[in-house]
Amino acid sequence: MHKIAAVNDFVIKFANINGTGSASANNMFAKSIFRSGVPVTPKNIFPSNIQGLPTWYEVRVSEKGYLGRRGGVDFMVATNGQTMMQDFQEVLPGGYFLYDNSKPLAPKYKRDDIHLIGIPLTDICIQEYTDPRQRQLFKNIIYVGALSYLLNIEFEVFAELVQDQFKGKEKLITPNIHALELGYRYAKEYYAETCQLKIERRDLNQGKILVDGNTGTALGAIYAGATVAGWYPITPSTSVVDAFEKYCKRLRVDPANGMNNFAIVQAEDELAAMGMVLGASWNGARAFTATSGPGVSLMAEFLGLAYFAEIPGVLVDVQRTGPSTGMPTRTQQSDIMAAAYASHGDTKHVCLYPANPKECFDMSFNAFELTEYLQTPVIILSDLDLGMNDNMCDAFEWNDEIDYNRGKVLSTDELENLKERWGRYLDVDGEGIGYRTIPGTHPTKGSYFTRGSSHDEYAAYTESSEAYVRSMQRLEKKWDTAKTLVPKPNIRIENKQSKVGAIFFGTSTDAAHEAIDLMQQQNVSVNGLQIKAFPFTAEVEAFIAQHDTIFVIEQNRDGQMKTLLVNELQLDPARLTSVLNYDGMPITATYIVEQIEATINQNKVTPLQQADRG
Amino acid sequence: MHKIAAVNDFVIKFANINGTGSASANNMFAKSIFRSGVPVTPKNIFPSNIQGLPTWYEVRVSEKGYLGRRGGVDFMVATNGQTMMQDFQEVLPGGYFLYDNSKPLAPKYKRDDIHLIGIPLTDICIQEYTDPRQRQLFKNIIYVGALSYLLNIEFEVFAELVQDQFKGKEKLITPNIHALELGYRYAKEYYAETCQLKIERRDLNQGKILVDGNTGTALGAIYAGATVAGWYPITPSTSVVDAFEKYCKRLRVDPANGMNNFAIVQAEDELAAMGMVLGASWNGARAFTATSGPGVSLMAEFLGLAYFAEIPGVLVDVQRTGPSTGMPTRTQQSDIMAAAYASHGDTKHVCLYPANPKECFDMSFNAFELTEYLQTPVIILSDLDLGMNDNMCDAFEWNDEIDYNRGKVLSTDELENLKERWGRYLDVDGEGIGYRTIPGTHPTKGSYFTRGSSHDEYAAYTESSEAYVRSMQRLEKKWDTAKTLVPKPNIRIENKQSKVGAIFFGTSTDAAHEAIDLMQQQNVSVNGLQIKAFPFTAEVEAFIAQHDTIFVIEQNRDGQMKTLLVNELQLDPARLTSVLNYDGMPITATYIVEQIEATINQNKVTPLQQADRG
Amino acid sequence: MSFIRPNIRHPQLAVNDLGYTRANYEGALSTLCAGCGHDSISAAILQSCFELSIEPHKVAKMSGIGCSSKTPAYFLGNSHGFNSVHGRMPSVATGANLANRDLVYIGVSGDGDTASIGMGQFAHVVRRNLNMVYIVMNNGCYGLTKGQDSATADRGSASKKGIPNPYSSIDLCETAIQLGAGFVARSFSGDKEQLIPLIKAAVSHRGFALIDVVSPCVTFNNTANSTKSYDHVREHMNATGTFDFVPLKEEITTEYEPGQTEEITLHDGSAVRLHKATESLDFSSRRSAMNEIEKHKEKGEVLTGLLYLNPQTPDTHELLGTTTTPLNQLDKDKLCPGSKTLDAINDSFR
Amino acid sequence: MSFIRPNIRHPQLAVNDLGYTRANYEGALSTLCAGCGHDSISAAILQSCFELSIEPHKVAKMSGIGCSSKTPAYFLGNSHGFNSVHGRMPSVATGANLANRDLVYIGVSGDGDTASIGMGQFAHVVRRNLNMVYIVMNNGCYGLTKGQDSATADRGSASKKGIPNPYSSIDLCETAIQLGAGFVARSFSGDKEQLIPLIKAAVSHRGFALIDVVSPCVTFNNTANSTKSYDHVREHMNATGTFDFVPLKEEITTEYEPGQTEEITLHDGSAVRLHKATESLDFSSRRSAMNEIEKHKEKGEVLTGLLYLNPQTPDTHELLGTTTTPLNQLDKDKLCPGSKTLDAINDSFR
Ligand SMILES: Cc1ncc(C[n+]2csc(CCOP(=O)(O)OP(=O)(O)O)c2C)c(N)n1
Ligand SMILES: Cc1ncc(C[n+]2csc(CCOP(=O)(O)OP(=O)(O)O)c2C)c(N)n1
Ligand code: SF4
Ligand code: SF4
Ligand SMILES: [Mg+2]
Ligand SMILES: [Mg+2]
Repeated sequence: MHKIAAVNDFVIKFANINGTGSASANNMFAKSIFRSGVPVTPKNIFPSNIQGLPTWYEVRVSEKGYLGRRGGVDFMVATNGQTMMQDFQEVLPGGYFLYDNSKPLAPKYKRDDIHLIGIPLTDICIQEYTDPRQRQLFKNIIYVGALSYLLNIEFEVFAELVQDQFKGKEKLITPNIHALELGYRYAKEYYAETCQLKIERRDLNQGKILVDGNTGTALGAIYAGATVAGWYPITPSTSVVDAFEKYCKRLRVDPANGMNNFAIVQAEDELAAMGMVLGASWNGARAFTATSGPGVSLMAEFLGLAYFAEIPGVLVDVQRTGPSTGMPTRTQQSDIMAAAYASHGDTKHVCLYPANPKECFDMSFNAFELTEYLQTPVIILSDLDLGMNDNMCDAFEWNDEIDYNRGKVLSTDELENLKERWGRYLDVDGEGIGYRTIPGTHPTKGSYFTRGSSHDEYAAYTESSEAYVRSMQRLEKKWDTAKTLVPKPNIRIENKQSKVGAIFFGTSTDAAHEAIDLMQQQNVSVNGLQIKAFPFTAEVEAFIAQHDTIFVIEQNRDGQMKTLLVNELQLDPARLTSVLNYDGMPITATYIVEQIEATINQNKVTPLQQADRG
Repeated sequence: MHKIAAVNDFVIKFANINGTGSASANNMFAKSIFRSGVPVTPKNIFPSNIQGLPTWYEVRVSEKGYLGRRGGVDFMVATNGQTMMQDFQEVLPGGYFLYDNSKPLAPKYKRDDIHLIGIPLTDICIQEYTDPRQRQLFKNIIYVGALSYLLNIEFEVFAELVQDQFKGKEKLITPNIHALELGYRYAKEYYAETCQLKIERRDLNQGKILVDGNTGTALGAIYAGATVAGWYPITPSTSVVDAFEKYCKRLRVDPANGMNNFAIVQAEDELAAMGMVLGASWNGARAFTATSGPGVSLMAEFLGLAYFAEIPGVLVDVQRTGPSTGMPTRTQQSDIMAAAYASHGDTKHVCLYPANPKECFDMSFNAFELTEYLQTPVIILSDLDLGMNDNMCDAFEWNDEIDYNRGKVLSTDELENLKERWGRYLDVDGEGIGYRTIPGTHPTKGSYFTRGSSHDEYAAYTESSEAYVRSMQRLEKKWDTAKTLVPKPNIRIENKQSKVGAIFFGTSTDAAHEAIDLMQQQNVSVNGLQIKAFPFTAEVEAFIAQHDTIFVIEQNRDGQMKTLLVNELQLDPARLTSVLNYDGMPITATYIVEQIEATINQNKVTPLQQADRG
Repeated sequence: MSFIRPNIRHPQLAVNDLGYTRANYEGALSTLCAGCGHDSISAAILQSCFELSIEPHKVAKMSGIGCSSKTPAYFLGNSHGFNSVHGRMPSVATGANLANRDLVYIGVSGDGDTASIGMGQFAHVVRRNLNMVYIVMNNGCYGLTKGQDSATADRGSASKKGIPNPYSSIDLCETAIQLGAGFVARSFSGDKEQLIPLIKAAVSHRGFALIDVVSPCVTFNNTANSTKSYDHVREHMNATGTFDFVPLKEEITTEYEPGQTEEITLHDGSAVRLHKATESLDFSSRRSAMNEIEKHKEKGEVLTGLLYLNPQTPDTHELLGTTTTPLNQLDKDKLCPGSKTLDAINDSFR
Repeated sequence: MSFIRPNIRHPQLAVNDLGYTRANYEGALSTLCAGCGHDSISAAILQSCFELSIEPHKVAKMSGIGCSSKTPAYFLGNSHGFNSVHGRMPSVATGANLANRDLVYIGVSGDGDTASIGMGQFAHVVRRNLNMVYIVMNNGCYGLTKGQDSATADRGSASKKGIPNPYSSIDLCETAIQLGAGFVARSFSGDKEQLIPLIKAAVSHRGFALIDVVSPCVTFNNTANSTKSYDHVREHMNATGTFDFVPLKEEITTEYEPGQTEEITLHDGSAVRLHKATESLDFSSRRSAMNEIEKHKEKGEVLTGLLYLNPQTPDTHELLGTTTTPLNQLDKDKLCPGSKTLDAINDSFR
């Protein structure tokens, strides 16, 4: 019988029940591969519930460094009776199915194209442990131990991981290592030659880290000097603020007096969260909030205020599957329009689209710089896939020389020495951005009234048509300035001659790059561009101009980024072909290739069909 | 000296202070012209405040039936000292300036190209009245009386108007008529031959009415059988619900028991208002709310729920100048995008764009029919200009034969006789619309769970990718169905050969038609299309296909309708040239002509410039 | 996953006056954590409706978002349910009720859903006295988003995270009493004896009836330092008295010790009979109720049971003067004034 | 249009301790209706800040939307102002305060702004005890949108429209007391003598200070059947007592009749001296305050003056443990952990 054989290139999936402690065991597994120097991409597929429902953990191992989702399962670790049949079916022919054989498999589990690996997890636990909680927890560690043997992962790597994990709770180390050994030994005894999937040590992860995007965003905010966070819990954004708090407590507590150089307030809802951000930013602090789709909808009114009254503020939108409550624990890139054009009236907002935790970190810093310089809100659009999963990327970097650019803020001295009459909304530099003042700066100069109603250059209330139009036109000028300041795209030219280009952003990036490689292997050269920001910079426009056929790869139904491109750059929509995946699971390279090749070959696309990505 | 001379074709403007009773006098003036059988368009230009600030009332008289704003002032009635100089300047050369000459005009009022008409309003009032409130109120009536003489409006028309107005308060009739006479007599005595602007009786208003759009919308809701309104006050939408309440109290109180066949609740905010609408619609009543931009922003989350859970509901957005609080008492068509794509995730909403009170009435009825048939919210986008100003239009019509179409709702019998398993979200008819049930209908059949989270055909919660995609695709199918059901555009072919078309909607319509006439007079044939709904029907697509150059006329900065057209019909934006007016004042035909001719002549547009519309 | 279905099924299952068994009032399997207080409340709602012989299809279940707000899927499967958006159930329930005044509206919400994001809507549905039962499954935390403190967490109480809540807590019963609710009670998910008659009385009460039920979150807030843990509530619970619900048809024989037992007749003719534990509480006095709640709080106790009852408050429909036929049952004849009338209206615009 | 500027300007205008005249505390011309209660409150705020010798630029004026929310433009023209969106001032004020704890935050709101759309935010800013003065210009109606009833309109009160309000009203003072505010007072725009010392004390109080000021809307709600009209309030107003504000530097000589006069020292060392009109009110007891308010309401009276005072409640910053330097003044050195630390953090992700 065929056996899938591969070194450092396979997908293993764990089927568990949430709330049973599998998460930390599975994380340890992924990290063991990372520490073996082999690129790895774990993805959590979890329910919108707390305990007792099916949850999966899908780990892709790729020596070539492909970090997108691959699809297909080579090795299944099936510990959840509720989904066992479905998990059983999902294994690719020639693949492996690890299960708890304390009870024999029911006869309906019949496939002769896959390899069964039975480990009596329950029996071992009953034998070894008396405490029921321990019996449950160590089951997970035992299968990880078995995998160490089966996949040839150095046992020492696990030993070290256990040590790191239980730093401070040392007495847990020995039992965990013991449990690993139980699994290892059992596998060795009964499945010595079974598995042809192997991990071999490499040194491919130099300078890399394995971390979730939300942590990257949070650290970026810390390094950017954000001091105020107002927020409201919502999956998958909650861990942005959790991480911010965690690191603030480590890094921002004044050693002299134990007091906090930060303030985090759990608001009563998202409207309040955004209000806090605007109040704090108006008052000269760097402030942010994090939310997901429903929160963005609720913040629309405040975002319009910030646009029109020109108040900074950073909003992190960790997107999930919409509309409405949708699938709160599934991923999507579907708040693109809601963010870019949030609020009534003529409004548009600067958006950043990070693709990995490093970009989360960098763009989080960027966001604070931009929002203060441009005096307009900046929205970071991450998503569940990036935010809540560990993603491999370059280590975070910080240049100690860089100073914060707080934008056009008048100091006490500058106010004192003002020669001309100051106007909050006067466009002194021709950039469309006025000079602002922070309350309390000067006893007699620089006070003004901030309002969402129409105002003139001196911040006075006005119902003058002319004054209104002037300010709306200046906001357009500011928008043009923004185009020159936001991060430029990442361009990849496979072939200068090629007239086919692919545009992608955020978590479609890794899969898109892999797809470009795959197509190149078939001698189809596709150039690539990763959008990093809205509004689009000149480079985006130029790239589109240089290619006849452009694919826009995104994870939503309506081709929202395409809409932005068409609308903002006044492009013929016929020039852009959408490649859309919106089923809540991260997009795969195979799917992209299928879609693009279908178009190239037949010059015909069926973008709204859902592909089989087995 | 030149005198503007015209019969039934001029603009007269009243400059007043709000809270001084000028509104009803000015309304009476406009109505007198209407009753003289001459088309008239009054527009209120009022501040966002209650008392003591400048307010204007601009009346266009047009025998040709042009109902858009014209711009320019032929006759100014200046009773407000605060703005007198500005009002003085605004009069066109050869025009007339009526002022209170109880005190002599200051020397700075120097123009030798206009005609001064001094009426000692204050002196007359001091002489005639002792009560200070009367002195203030009757001032307005006196100048109306003077206008009756100056413009040759039959005095009997006013006498009748006064009688109608004070029905039930008869003792006010004589003093008002007396005040009119005071003005009439003074003008006759001192300004016998001064004014060359004349009203001559015609019979052009047969079958017409003069009414504000919000009343039309409210009456449409009454006739559509709406029973529940949840709302929150906001200018310029408040009068929709005020009118609904007024007519409900007249028409919907059960004569048998004095009880209300309706329920209107002033909500605590717009979120609650929308929630009430959805709750009531879900439960089988026709329900609506009315709001303006800020309210639409606040309703975004609920609109997404309604889209995804497929709940009917009518939202009337009477637009005002945004963004944020903007200019709350000025008009704009700038919630086009906010309404069409409200909410996070992939969402889109059916929108209707009435252009006059008659369309408000009809579309209000349409909206209820559509929302129930399509099981998705329907948004009516009116604006301040239409909603709060009296607009001349055809009389409201109702066909008693028409029955309400409540859409796919299963009755008790239908449930009883169901042959197959019923699924709330099963697409039985291939229209993308399932059969719904109303709570309480059947003891054991038809209950289901409504939710904004992902659900399968049987309304069960699901995190299945496939089920999610199926429902998102079905919603697309429903969208296609909507295209066949929404009102078709109004098309005007000036010349079948012409390759130039103009697209407009809502309150840009009247001005656009006038502009087409003006251009035709210069032998430029432009065909016109008035959009009535989103999504766009096939006729819109065909019209665009038939023309090489298309102008999209709208009253916002960002060309929002153009964006919808480009995105929804996948058009090359280069084919559509925006004609944009967004200064808060209604667009004029002259401005449109200027913009279109500039493009036609120079093949170059500067759409974001504000034109001088003197 | 925990199961609220009964495990044993007798062939001779008890039936209620409608001939329905408990099974007719069951819902889907619960997906909450084993031991979650919310499941007990679901069971109590189910039991109450069964015993009250309410026709399931005459009940509409309304909720927001949260573990608590999921529960309507787990009881009364033959009733329509509406799981709306976070914190906005009150407005959806208001709309639904306006459309059909004849159904029984049972709203279920969480403390996050009600006291944080929903605070405004809660206050306003109370002051309009909407005819509904509003049950808060109050665990002092946000279960579904993993245990953050909610606005009902007592100052100083600490959840699994271990950090004492610094803020003043919102007492929803006091808020409701202050804003004019006619029926206000507090209970505990672990006290079925108290909860079931309270729910029955709340359903029978016409107008807004709040039951704030302390309902421990076993996963995030059942800690030693939490004031919403099973242990804490059991130890510090102090009932205003015991409570019987006397359905209409049962003959009401008045035989109680004077001073301590009070009987109040509800709008629908049924009655509640209260055996007061404390004489200082006057159930008909808002001031007394608030005073009593605060007094117990000062002692670190949770006062449970009925706190305030005024069976005579007019509900939203009475305040609005709505007709007795449900609005959703009025047909075109009743609603549409017809073309003649429109002609007259047109004339008024001339 | 009414003018709150004084009409007479002496060359020897009074100056305060900072050397400022009243003119330094003036704002733009008011555009409210002549006689609007709000203008009197603006004048009282202006006067209080002048007399307290607060540096105008150390004050931040926050508001929502409404006639009332416009007023910050009409006083303290040398202070920054923020006219935010309807009902959401509390969150904006919270953010502002988090960023700089050293300013004086004066929030102005309307009853619609606070008790309707803003009810949730109001409740939560109270329970966090944000250090601010929150003044509600309470006219029982929506002035700016032409007179609809607000949620503070008393049941039965009728505005110009003539229809008695059917709903239960929200008493913001009771709400604030219940939710833990440390300073709660009610006043009347027509009673400068009472209002000015209250504002001064509220500014001096550290933590959340609510002053709910009945402020008649002359245009829409000054009718014979309104309980928020000038006449009604004048006739039914009953003060808890008279009230002196004693600034820090004045020597506090304790000489009052025992039992009836009480002196409470505020956080900043200044004091309030209360000459109680009723012995039954204990200013330090929440229960007593609520009881007293309710008792007066039952009699149809409006209880004004200080209602509750606890000068010791920790404000948001104390609850959060924020550093004493305003956060907006911390520089990169304090805030940015630097590249070395980042290396260590990176290592933890390996
Ligand atoms: C607008 C919005 N914000 C945030 C969330 C995320 N969310 C889901 S449930 C919940 C809190 C639930 O707490 P509670 O109401 O107390 O219910 P419990 O889970 O404790 O029963 C939150 C914040 C959401 N669904 N919608
Ligand atoms: C989101 C939103 N909804 C509605 C409005 C319209 N609006 C402006 S002021 C106001 C009510 C004002 O009442 P209140 O706060 O009592 O102030 P007052 O004018 O009585 O002083 C309303 C509803 C708005 N500006 N924004
Ligand atoms: S998390 Fe808490 S509230 Fe949610 S189901 Fe589990 S125990 Fe119940
Ligand atoms: S409308 Fe009322 S609240 Fe507004 S300014 Fe006039 S009197 Fe004051
Ligand atoms: Mg909870
Ligand atoms: Mg008010």
